[in-house]
Amino acid sequence: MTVVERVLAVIEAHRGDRGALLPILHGIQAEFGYVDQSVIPLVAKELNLSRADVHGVVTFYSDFRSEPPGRVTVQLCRAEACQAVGSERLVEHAEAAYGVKVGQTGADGVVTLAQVFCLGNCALGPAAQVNGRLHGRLDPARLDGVINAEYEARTS
Amino acid sequence: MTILKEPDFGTPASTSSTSVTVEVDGIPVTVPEGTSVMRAAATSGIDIPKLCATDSLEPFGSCRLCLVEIDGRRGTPASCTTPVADGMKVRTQTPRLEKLRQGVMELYISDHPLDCLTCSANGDCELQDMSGAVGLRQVRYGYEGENHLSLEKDTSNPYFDFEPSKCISCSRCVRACGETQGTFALTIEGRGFESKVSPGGLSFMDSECVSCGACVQACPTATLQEKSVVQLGMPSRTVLTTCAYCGVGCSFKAELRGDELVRMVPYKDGGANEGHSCVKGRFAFGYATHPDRVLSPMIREKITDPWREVSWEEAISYTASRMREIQAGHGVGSIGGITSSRCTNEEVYVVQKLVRAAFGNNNVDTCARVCHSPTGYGLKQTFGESAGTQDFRSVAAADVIVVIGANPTDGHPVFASRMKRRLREGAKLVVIDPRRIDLVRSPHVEATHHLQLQPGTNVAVVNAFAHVVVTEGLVDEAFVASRCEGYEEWAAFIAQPENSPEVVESITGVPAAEIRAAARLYATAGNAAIYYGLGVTEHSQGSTMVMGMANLAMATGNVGRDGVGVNPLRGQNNVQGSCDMGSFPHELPGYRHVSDDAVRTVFEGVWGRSILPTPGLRIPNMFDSAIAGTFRGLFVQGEDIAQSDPNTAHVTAALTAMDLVVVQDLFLNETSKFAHVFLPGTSFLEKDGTFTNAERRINRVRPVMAPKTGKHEWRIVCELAAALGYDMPYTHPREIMDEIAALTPTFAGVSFAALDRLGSIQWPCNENAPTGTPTMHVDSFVRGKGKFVPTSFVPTSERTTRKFPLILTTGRILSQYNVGAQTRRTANIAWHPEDVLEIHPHDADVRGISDGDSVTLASRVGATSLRAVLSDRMPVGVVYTTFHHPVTGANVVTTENSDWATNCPEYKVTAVQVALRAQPVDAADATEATDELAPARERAVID
Amino acid sequence: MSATTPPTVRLANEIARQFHHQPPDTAAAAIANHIERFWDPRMRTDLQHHATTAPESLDPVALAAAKLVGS
Amino acid sequence: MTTTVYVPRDAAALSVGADAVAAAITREAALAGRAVRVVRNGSRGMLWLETLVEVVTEAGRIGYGPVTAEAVPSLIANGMLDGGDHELRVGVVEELPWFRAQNRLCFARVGVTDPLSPEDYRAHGGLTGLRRALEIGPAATVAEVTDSGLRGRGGAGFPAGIKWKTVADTPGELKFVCCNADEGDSGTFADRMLIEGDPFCLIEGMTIAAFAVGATEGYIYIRSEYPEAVRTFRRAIDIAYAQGWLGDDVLGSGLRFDLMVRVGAGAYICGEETSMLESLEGKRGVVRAKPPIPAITGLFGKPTVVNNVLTLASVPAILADGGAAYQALGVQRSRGTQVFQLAGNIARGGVFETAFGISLRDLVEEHGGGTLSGRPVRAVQVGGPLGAYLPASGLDLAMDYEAFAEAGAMLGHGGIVVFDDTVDMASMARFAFSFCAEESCGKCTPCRVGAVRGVEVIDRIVGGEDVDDNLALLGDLCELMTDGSLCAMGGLTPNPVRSALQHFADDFTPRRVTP
Repeated sequence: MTVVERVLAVIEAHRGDRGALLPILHGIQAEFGYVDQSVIPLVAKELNLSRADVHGVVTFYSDFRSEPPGRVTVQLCRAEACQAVGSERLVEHAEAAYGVKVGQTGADGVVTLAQVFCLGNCALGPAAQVNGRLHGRLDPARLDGVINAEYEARTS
Repeated sequence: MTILKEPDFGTPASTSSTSVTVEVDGIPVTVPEGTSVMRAAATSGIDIPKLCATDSLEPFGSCRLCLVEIDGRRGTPASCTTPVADGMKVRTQTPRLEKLRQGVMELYISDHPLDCLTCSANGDCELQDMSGAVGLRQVRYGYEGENHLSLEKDTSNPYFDFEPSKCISCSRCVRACGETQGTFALTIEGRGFESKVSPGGLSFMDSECVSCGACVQACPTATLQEKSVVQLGMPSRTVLTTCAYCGVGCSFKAELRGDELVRMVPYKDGGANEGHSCVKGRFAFGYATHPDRVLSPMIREKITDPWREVSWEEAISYTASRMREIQAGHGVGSIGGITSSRCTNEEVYVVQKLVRAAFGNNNVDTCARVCHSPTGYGLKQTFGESAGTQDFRSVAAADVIVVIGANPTDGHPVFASRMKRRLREGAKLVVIDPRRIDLVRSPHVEATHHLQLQPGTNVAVVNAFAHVVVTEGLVDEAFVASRCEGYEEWAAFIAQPENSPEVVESITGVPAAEIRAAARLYATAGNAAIYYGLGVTEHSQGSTMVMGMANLAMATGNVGRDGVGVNPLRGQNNVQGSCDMGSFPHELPGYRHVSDDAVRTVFEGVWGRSILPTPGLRIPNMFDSAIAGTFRGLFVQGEDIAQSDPNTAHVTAALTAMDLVVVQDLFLNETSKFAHVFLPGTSFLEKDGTFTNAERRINRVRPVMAPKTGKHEWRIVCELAAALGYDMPYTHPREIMDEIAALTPTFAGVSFAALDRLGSIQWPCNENAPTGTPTMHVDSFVRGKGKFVPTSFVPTSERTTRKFPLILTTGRILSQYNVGAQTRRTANIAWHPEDVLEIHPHDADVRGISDGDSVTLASRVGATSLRAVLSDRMPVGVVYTTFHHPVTGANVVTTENSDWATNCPEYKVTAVQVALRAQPVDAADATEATDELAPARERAVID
Repeated sequence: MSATTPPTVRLANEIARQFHHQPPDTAAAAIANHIERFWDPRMRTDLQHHATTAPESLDPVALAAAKLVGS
Repeated sequence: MTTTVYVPRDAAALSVGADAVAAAITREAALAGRAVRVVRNGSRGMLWLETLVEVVTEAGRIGYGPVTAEAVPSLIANGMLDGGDHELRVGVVEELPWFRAQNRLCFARVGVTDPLSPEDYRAHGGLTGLRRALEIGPAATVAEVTDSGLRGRGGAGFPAGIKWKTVADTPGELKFVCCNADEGDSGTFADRMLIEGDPFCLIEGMTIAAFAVGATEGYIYIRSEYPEAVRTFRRAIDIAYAQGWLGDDVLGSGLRFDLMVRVGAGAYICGEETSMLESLEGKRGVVRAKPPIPAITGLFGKPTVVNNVLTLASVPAILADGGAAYQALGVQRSRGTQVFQLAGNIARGGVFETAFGISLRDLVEEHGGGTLSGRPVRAVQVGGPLGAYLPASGLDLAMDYEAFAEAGAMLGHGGIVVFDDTVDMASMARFAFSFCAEESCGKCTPCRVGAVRGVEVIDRIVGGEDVDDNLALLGDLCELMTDGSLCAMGGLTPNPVRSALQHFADDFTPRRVTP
């Protein structure tokens, strides 16, 4: 399938939904890993929106990436409850260990480090979501273990 | 006057009829329910500080400067988003509010360049004003914090710059683009502190922006600023006038610095546009001072001679003496005149008077002949008045809008914005057009039905609508019984099976079910309004179609109130006015037939000359007569007939055959190639008079500058009349209007003084309607009873064949205007450098044509070449082009067919063949070829 | 339509096509009325001339109308 | 004989290996030749015990926790499947003091049942409320909710019955019920646990709301940070349709109600009801000015009920047992129960549902067991990132809306985040601003620009730069944000800042400028 066909398939799945832009953008990100600039005009046309409308929405929500992510996406919680149990130390560790700042993807395309404010695991912090899976009671060693496991799962 | 600043009440007016009384700072004020506290305060003369609020946009509540205290309410609500309640007590100035407002301004200024003294908006900046208003004295945050000062300026638009470092994120531009213009080309990108205005992540020029100027208008700072203001500085005085492009007739503030026009700003109190504009009226006025303009009169004996600049006296006496010579040799009827829909009512009136009183015949016609003459005919026959039924505002009350043969977003953009706003509010849309125009589907607007009919089958479709109405019991019986006549005969005709959707399906190509559904929607809407354009009139059955629409509206009771009607979208700024002024050879001003003795007697009494009781020659008849040798002298006011009228070869032959052709125009146009006298005309910026727009609204045109030619056009005509021995001793155009008013019952109450007082007047304006008539035919039709006229569908004789298998239809594009004489002399050329041929991918494919290929377009009468653009807007079998560039010669191929009743040319249906050009020519070759073929090629449609 | 057809004949024939759905007498009267209201007298004369000299060039209803038109 | 073993499927449990535990139990039981049925329940809310495995015995459901996959062989070897003793054995779960001290209304079924079992749901009193509503009619349903004194659990505490009545009284062919499950406040997770642990309860609550106000469509807006909740709720909706609990003819009553899940996209502000509506409409989640209120002009401009998860989840019980029973719980104008969430640096974190009026100290020290680190409690933030910081000395506050308001704090969504004495309160105040700067929708000036300036001003204060002037400026900024902001995001951000300044002024004294 071409990119256009894949995008249209996502849109088709939400045809008739009210205000379907967010579900469609989620669908596109699930399909491609990110929302490429080039799909914006197509989405706009199909939903009868202006491309500026779509651009405004894509840039408002922090979930929508404009670049492909690394193999392992780590979302570290930095909200208060996790801060209370040392999330900032975990962030420092991750930045140092993987050579990326929060908000960046490593040049080798392995790890994308992102911050998130609250994963709803506030009694078991510090928490992180790694490739969509929630982990609690993290410390540097446990985090490394999780990242390694995810990396292996993605590459094997 | 000095610079005109319109009051800004902050939020739009409430339309409620219930009023409430509140107290603002101790002052009682009574306002309609739903009014904001801010507007109520402004009404009582108290300006609450504001930045994100402006009365052209819905309240937004983002800047938080307009906070007030209200007794009994917690906190400090924003006055823009808080509606008044009866008995409310509001305080707008307290120490607490003062501190909060200073706090807000402190935040703004902490992220704003400190270059007020060198800023182009200095003196016209709301941020600057508010700093003063709230008494900001210091910015304790300093200027070293996070900021947006290094954002890059976008200068891509030819008319305005976008300087995001000065942006205060009030979203006024974004909201104006959506709410006012309806394009949604702007958004806020990002969020939080990173929120910034963005044309969809692109440059302005690459974005969806249509350059209407609404964002520039809305911007409270210098972020969006006209380049002309940056270059020339802030204007210092205002002249209120009227746009001279399309029939919408927008009111503008011409803003000058000294005697230099800096910018045109749409006027909020303009009845037609209510503060909105399009790229042409707002920005494309540079042609008025273009070096191509001719400023001195010129004459020559023969058209092969070079032009010779002469004095006005010489030019006029030369013209007069040659006119008299011709009449002496060939009879009184051997000369005539053509009036212009580009000129003022007063200028037009004196030309038709020149013809009728000084020439002594009725050989006067106008360029409306080739565009909306069927409107005049059709609406006169059915309703009794040759004009649209509504004002533009009426569209806001429509529940169903039917657009037939019109492309408002390109042709009448400011009205289109009003229409789109109503559609976004939920009104339903039916588009009847061969082409998928933008209205069919564009951001936030979608037609319920698009009837993509075969060109030339309008009447079949409208008959099928009426058939459904009559046979399905959808007739408004009460309306028909009390208001109309001829119903029984018409109903019997329309109910015949030949008019059923099922039968016409094979003719129109529109599925019967679609027609039935659309007809039911129209008939059961509540308020259903028809808007139409040249896709209705420029057909062999143009007049029939106009009557067909009138029949449909009467049968469903959709005439005579807000939100309904039959509404022509007029092409030129003063088509309505030029027709009103007696420009047709069979009618005196006010659409009264020359055979009416009583009317003639009135005119003869005032004019002091007898008027012929028989119609004169229409434009095509003039040409025929010229070739036959009985018509030999022509005065042409501002119309390029050699370029715009059909059958160019025939036109040029006629012009060549004449002894005297007098052209009055801004530029040496195609017609002037055949002229003996050239009388330089004035641009709208120099004119003093009135234009009448498509809603019968008479607007003042006020001079922004003195005539560059040294003479007003009306005066030229008067002097010519005098030289012919007939005095028209006006000293000012207001006297001309006074005469029009005295002679024309529908204009009885119109005068320059009344216009200055009321702003504008929609005729009829007389004792019965002293402030004019927004909606016509309210209690009864102008002709008494509305008349049903059977409208039999007769196919055009233009047919596709094996040799000419495609149908060509034409239209226009937003940035250009008509034959482009004006817009091509402005930066608007950037948006539309060439006309292209839109062709369906299937039609292109079978001909081996790819997107961008150069193709030949040939009809039975001619051929031209242009670039192909593959487009699924077209149905298979139909191709489309615009006619803005003479080089394209789009109308070389159109035929001589015309509307049976009015001779309006059938520009919209031409059988053609399209083929890939063997060898694509480069631009230079194309230009050369054009010059050679100019007379044959440069022919286009005027509307 | 041939380019050599006289303009008044062409016009009259075009008008006639619009009235074909009506009985010939009614149609002719309507066409004659239209011509009287909208045509310059010299065009009427020209039409009448063709009606006499080349009646075959005119649609029968147009021909009938031409005969009704006052000059 | 088959032994039933409960292993939670709640995201918090999964985050510490519940799936692996379940797999290990299945595997080890098979090795031991024991027939087991592993039921994936919701969490009991004693999150420090996760993974809390429960074994059904004649004595009741015996708990073991925290269980790891590694510990399973030893547990089974030690007779866990028969309730045998082990160092991880905590006893009969429902008899644990922590559990017994609660009054579970909203959470009555959470952790008890299989969340996706309609049979379980019915067996535990599910659908009683809806059936009663259908019986008494829309007006009486609204009245019941009004009488119960139920107030919105999202934070603002607006009486639910009044909101419903407004929607019911606003004419319109199309009305909506929207459930705000954009639970973004740090320290709160009760919504998530309910969605994952008893989704049918929420579906029932939304259906009752729809019936009461005349709505035909419902949306639940779940934040994207809760993928497990999204999955569970989608499955629950599918099951509900199959059971005839949703759709064209709910429970054969002729009621039509369709329910859809919408997933947020990483914007805290979408927990604000108007920006949630914007987001549901597919737009930027920018706050709308009120009026108009959503009850009249809500989703797509139609009358709309917007309620929080726990508000709607309280409704079935209110209808089932009557508003009066609910009203009997709580104190003053805070009626019924509140689901408190103990989080952060706390020994025993989790959900604790009880009637309003319990003291903060009881929650933190008695039930929560003090800090996880074992160090003294220094500060407690109640009500999420926009809530005030209370010092250890101020924990005797009663947990009800009015008492908190009086103390300049707010109960919010009932989240309680505990910090030990290592916390730097200036940096927490700074964080409050930087969180606001990160998550502000960007519409109003005080929030958009003020938050950024707030960070800068605090940096200057702790950097020793014009301290008095900057403290004054900070005060003015807080006042401006409080009084001038468009919504609660900017309006409440000064809460943590001011409270930190008030109670922990020492932390704001100049120090080395952090690089």
